[in-house]
Amino acid sequence: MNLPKRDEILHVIETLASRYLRGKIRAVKLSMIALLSGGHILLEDIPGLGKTTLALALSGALGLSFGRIQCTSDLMPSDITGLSIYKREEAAFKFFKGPVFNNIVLVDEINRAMPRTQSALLEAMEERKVTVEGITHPLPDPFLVIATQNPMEQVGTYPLPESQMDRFIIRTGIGYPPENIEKTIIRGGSIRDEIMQMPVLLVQNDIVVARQCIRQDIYISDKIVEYMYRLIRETRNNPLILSGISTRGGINMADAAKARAYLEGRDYVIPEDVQSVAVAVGAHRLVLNQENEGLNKEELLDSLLKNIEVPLA
Amino acid sequence: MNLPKRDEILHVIETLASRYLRGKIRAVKLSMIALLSGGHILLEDIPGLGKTTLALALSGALGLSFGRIQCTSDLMPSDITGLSIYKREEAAFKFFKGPVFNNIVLVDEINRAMPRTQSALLEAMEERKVTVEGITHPLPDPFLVIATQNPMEQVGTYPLPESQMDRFIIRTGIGYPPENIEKTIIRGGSIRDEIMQMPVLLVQNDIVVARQCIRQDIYISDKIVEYMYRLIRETRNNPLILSGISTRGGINMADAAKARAYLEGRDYVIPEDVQSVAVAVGAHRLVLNQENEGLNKEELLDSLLKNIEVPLA
Amino acid sequence: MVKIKTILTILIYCICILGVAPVFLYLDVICRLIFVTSLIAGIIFDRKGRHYIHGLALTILSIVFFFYYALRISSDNLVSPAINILVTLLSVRLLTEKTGRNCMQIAVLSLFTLAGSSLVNLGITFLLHLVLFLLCIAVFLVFQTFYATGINTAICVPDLKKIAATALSMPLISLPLMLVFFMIIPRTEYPLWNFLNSSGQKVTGFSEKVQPGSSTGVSESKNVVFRAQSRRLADKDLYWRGIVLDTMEGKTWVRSSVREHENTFVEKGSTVHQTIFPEPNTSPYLPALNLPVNISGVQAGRDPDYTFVRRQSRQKRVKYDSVSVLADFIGIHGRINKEHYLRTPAGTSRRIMSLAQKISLEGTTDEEKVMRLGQDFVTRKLSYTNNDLPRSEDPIDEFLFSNKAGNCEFFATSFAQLLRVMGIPSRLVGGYYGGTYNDMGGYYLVTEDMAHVWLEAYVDGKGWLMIDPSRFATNYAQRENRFGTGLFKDVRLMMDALGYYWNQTVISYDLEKQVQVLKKTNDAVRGLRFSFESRKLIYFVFPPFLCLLFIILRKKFRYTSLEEKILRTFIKKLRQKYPDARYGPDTGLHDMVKSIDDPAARQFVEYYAGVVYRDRKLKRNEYDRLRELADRI
Amino acid sequence: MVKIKTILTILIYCICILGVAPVFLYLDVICRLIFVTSLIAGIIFDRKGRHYIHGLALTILSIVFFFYYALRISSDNLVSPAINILVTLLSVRLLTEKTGRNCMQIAVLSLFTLAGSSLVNLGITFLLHLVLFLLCIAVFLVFQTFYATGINTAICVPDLKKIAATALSMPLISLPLMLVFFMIIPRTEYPLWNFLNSSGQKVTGFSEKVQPGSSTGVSESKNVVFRAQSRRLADKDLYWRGIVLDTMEGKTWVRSSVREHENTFVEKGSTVHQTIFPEPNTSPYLPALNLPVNISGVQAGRDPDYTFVRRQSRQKRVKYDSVSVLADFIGIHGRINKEHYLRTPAGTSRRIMSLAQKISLEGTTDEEKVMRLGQDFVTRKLSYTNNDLPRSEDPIDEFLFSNKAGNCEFFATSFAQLLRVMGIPSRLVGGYYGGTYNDMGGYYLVTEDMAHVWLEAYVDGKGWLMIDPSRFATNYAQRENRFGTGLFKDVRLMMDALGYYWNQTVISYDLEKQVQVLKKTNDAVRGLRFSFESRKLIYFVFPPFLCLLFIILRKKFRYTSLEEKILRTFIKKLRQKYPDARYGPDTGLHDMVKSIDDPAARQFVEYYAGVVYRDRKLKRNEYDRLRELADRI
Repeated sequence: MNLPKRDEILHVIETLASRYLRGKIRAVKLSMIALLSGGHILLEDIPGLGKTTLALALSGALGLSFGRIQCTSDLMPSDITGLSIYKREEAAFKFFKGPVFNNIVLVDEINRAMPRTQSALLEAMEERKVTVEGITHPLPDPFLVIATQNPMEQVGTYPLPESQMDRFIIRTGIGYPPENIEKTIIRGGSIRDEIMQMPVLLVQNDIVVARQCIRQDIYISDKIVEYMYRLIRETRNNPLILSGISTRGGINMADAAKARAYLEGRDYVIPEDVQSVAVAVGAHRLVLNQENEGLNKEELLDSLLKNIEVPLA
Repeated sequence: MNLPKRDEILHVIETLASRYLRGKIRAVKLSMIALLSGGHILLEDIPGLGKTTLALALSGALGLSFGRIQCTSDLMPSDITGLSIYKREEAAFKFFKGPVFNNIVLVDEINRAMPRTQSALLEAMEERKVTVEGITHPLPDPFLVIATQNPMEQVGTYPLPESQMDRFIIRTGIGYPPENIEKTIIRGGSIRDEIMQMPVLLVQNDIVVARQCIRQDIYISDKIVEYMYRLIRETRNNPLILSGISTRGGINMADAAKARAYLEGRDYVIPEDVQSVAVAVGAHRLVLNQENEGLNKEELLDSLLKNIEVPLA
Repeated sequence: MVKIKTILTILIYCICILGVAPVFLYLDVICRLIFVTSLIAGIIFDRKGRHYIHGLALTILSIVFFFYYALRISSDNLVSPAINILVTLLSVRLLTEKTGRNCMQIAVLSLFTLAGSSLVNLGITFLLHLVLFLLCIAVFLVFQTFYATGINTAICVPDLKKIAATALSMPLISLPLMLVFFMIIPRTEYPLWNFLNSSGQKVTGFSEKVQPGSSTGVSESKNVVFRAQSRRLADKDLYWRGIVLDTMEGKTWVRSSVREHENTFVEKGSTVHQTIFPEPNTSPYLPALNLPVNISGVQAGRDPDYTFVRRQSRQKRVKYDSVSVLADFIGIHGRINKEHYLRTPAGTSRRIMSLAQKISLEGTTDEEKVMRLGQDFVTRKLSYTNNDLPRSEDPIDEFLFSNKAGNCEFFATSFAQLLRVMGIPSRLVGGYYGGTYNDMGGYYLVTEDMAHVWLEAYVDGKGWLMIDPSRFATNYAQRENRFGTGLFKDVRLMMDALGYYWNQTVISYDLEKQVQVLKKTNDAVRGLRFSFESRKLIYFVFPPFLCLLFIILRKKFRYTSLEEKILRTFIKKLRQKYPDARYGPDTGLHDMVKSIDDPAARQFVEYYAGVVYRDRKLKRNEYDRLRELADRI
Repeated sequence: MVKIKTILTILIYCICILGVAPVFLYLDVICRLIFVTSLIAGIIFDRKGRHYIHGLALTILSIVFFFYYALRISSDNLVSPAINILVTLLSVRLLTEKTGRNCMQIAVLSLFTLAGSSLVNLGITFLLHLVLFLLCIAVFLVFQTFYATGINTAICVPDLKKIAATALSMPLISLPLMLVFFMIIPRTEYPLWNFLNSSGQKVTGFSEKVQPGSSTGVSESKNVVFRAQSRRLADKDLYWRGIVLDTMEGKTWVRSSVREHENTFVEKGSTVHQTIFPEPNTSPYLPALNLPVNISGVQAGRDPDYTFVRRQSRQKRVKYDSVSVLADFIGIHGRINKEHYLRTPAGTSRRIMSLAQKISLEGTTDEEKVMRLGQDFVTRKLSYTNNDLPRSEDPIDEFLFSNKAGNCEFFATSFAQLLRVMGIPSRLVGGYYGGTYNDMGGYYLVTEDMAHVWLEAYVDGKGWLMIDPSRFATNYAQRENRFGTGLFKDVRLMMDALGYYWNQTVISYDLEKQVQVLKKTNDAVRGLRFSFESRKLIYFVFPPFLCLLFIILRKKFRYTSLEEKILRTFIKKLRQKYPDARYGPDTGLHDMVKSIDDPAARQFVEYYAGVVYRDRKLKRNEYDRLRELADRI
């Protein structure tokens, strides 16, 4: 099988996971899957576990531009998208691009921003363009938003509405690193400087080529689609769940599974691909019933997944 | 019968339903009926079923301009209508048009907006003009608002008051696509890019001509009016229903039936036209009794409709 | 498309009518009125779709009725109030909306009423109502199932037929089982009601006393006394001998308690076998064709005067076989106690005495004297009547000399009394004369009004000679046919034959006895071939029920316009050709033809709709064109 | 979703099993084999969807069976061949495809078989099968309706439940009607089969002759002889008096045909009322608790020795009431014919004679002598046994002096004979001893093996003294509980109680009599409250039927593709080799082999997944390659 650029991408993951982002292999992989399937990723975890490091390392290794938005309750939409300023010398308005005009944008603590600001960001994510004062500015390609969110209920936060959670292809946590690795990390100190100087391992075009390969060459069988569809139907029919995975959720799941197959070096999707992305792709899209809101969506979806027979023949 | 532009419009529906919006033929047809009868449409369904795609495809195919408003709780009326900014060089206020100044406006999650913002939008829809600081700006023609609403009760939403539901000629859901189609969609992936590049199939003037034809040339018989009136009377007398379909509802129903007859290639309305639009036009206008609020309005209206004898002679 | 709700409502009305009909005549007048009113009101309410009477009011009403009748229950009067209660509760239910629950209540109440009716009358109509009831219930329940599962709230006619047919097969399949039950189960011969009130139940007819002049009229009742299966006989032979009255006590003829020892015999003659099915009665005397020589099937003893008396007088439906000889007289070996048969009471009028003396002189032998007396009766121009009978002090005298009109009792007693005065022993014979032959059943039907009295005169050297003085009446030949005429007669006879079969094959069917006979005769296979003519009953059409159905099902006439006319033709054609398409009041024409691949139908609809929904009237040529299109379907 | 066709097929099998089950044990062995084979073959055919046997062959087969059994029909043997015919026809039908028509035929044939079973056994199981059958038929017909109308060929489970529930309500609604039938209809007390073969049907038990030594053993049958409703009594009082044998004819004790005139009386004592329900038998003697003073309910005469003899010995299920006094002796006013009771046959052995003489000398009064004899029996250490009874020329002698083991007959006859030799009048009493008390029903159950013989000795001045010499056996106290123990006993008693209620309330229910009593006592309302405990039967679970249902409902195997086949092989191999790896329906193939270090398995998975998840079909050579890889694991 000839999967273009796969080796290079694997090398990136390898390098990042072994040197710079030890203990975060899962998050790295999922970020790469999101990037390859053209989606965005939502990291939901407490601060200080290396979310920023992850985003920095990723952009550094991929040779992509990096922007960062720290959300606060007084952040305005224009702080993200940029704004037009009248330039007297040119006697015209000039558009100053906001931080969203980067390949990889880290949006820290997205739930601290006001809904209006959130919606401006999400619109940009969805449309891949920004319209300011009637003029539309396209965003760069590839474009990956890594949003982070603190899962704890906090005062002064605006939780993302369910409808907008749907815009992220993947939501995942990072989790504490394994004990040994964490000790090493503690001993080694911050590696922020190292990351700043890490070599570029991939050019921008590689990503585009890989994406194209995934979209066109990875075969997804009817059996796998059926398998996914059964999971989706289960989420729709489950009495605990108010609204299940939508069609868009299904599309995203297929995309992610294909990207995963690509990373695994296969040009076809197997059930394990679906299993390994399903929870990350699907869980945050579920809306639970009022009385069951306390349930862990990941676990719920995982249990549903376990109940579906894997198509073997 | 010579119904101008009918073929072209049918071609649009055909193209959209078969290529871009598979499984959504009903929604496409109803949107077209709303557009042709000069009304607006309210799509009530959970996220991720392709409401945005529908609006985008429609505007793309009809060659109409498209605007989008993502409603949030802090969205201001001026974010919709636009606002005047003082231009120093011209020494005058300049009006920057808001997103409402488009032929097709997608208002996402209208029930998230504050009542004040909602009412500004609804006023614009009704009046087809926007008055800002004393100056009235007419909205383009044709003007179709496609509002979406999440049917689930959610915190921080402002459900549309019954009186304003009346402003939408049609309310409908999209629903999950049929199983087979959904599987194909999942497998095929997102078609957002394709829609962006879809060819324009109709010019703006065609819509205007078609509308005129519907208003003037489609004959609506006394029998049909009687038929509709009996349905309306039933809704007013039914003990389950607090307030039934209003006169405006009746007018809208007749308009929609005429548009449907036009699409079917007839210059007169038959009972089936009424049957096929009645629920979409009428159901959201019903206000049920307190104790019966749980009832499905669509089903209720449908059962009333089934009980009315069709005028055959 | 037919709404299932409508079918259910019609069926529930049928069910309640079938349940109540058998007891209707046994109900209180108030209760009848309530039922009829509720039925009509219920139908009106259902059609209007509103039930004006409040549920609470109905409940209170039910309770009132319940207590009203419950208080009247006593040990003597048990069944009637219970049935009245059932029917009033049913009536009240009829006024409510026909929800599933209420329908079930109505069905159950009807069922209980029908079951209760078996206490009142366990006749053929019960079976009939039962079968129809079960059929209706079955159909009702199947439709109820459809309705409850909500699969289709309306249903097209062919489906309707299929469903109804299968539903009907359900009770039919249980028929063999019912037959088995009827085979292995002997039944009580009585409706319980009769049991509880047996003192008042007695089939009258011939009486054990004859006293002319005691009443002004006689029974004209058509109540059946017995049925006698036999070959067809000449009318003149149809004397059914019941009892012999040999003693005069005052003016009353009775049967003396002491039997004279007479050595009687019957000459050989034409023998007639009869199987007689009496209606239950308390009389111990077993009527049979004159002269019965042997009766078997019940324990009965034969008196020397050929009166058969039952040993145990149980009120049970029995049958017995009789062998009779069509003989005119009973022969006597030896002598009889003449004195016993010549005793006359004191106070015989002088006119009678002189008449007797006169006729005695006319004849020499006893036989001649009897003949002379008969001739005298004829010349006297006595007439037969059942009305305005003589009621004076000496009714016989009045009958013979002044009134000259009387019934059989007068003829017989006067003749017998004259004979005794003349020195010829005589005695009265009570029984029945006549009988309507039922060709269908092959039996004679004898009713109460056929009760008759004749006499026997002892002629030396011959024996007891039978004489019916009523024959000497001037209007004897005109005695009317007693069973009506024409169609009415036919219907009554048919109904009677059915009831007869019912009794014969079902009610009085005693398998145990049959099997014992079977064992004795070792003739097993033949013995087990019972003729279940009762099967025919199923084909029997119950007219009022059908009438009702007909009325309900009748289409209403309406004024029809040209459009309606052509439309009706079209839909009829379409339904014939495409029974599976969607029809129904909620279906437009375009929807009807949508699923049908028929260009003519489509063209018709296009054309027709183009006229009708443009508010135009159909022109004649357009009508013709549409007609043509409809014909092409 | 469940296919209606499947439901129908399952139901039709249930129906035919329910129809045949009650007669199964009465069938020929061939016929049983045919039925079971056809049933299994039919099920297999239905599951494979092919019916291998041709219709014509089946028809010929049916005709052959029909003639085979039809030729065996005779007047003596009527029911059995008919039922065999029905079952073979049914069996043949089972082999055909289950089309609507065939299903109907099967249902009707089953129905006839079930109806026919009532000729064989009209017991409680018949009712049970009937109820289940009707339920199945109702559900079947409703689904048939759905199937025939083609509305849904498959149906989801909640709908299924709804439909089944409504269908089940159909027979239930007819229950009140059935109750009415049971109320107004007295039944035959016998299955017809018994009628037809009554000569062979006889409940044995106590015999009318006692001849010790005539057989080596006695009846151990648990057949019920009678049930006696009474209060609970002490075990020692449970002597059921049947017959008195007063004469020795040679070595045999019989009842003399001439009754001695004795002026007997019973002293006042504890009175026990019993209502006795004997199983049908031909014995004219009516057993009742010792001493019965009065028996009512059947026409019976009391002999002076308190033997009750039925006047008419009809084979009919009867019941009678008995009043007994728990007395030890029958008093005598005046004298008895001592000579009659002292007669002994010639040839009494010398040992017996000398024993009698010895004991005679020991006592002075009769009473004392009797006591001495008893003491002698005790010291003799005789033991009670039902097996290996003495069978020599003089069994009494053998029993007393050498064998010293015997049953009640030996004890009683030897004691009685000794008494007679000693000059004390004695006679045997045959009857039953013991009884299992059924707490549920409140009655004693007496079975054939409880038949017992004791004796009565005449003591001057007192009367007939009752003595049970069996009590003198050394092992008397050990006579075992005759009705099993533990759970089994409970179940048997429960079943018996149910059957008892069935007989009491349904079979021997005589409404006519009830109503007559009702009229007399004027106590109408109370009299109409019947206890229909038989209602409980509906809850009774019919275990074999349920088992069958379960078996039928089990999932069927499906056609397997090449992929499934190789996959199954692979997983089987893998499981054998690596039982600890992850398996399960939620585990993909890659996951399975991930933790296993087996290159062949990995290769297999890579190869296999590459085919299957590319939506390709496995080619033959690929299959072989995979096979090879699987073998290498």
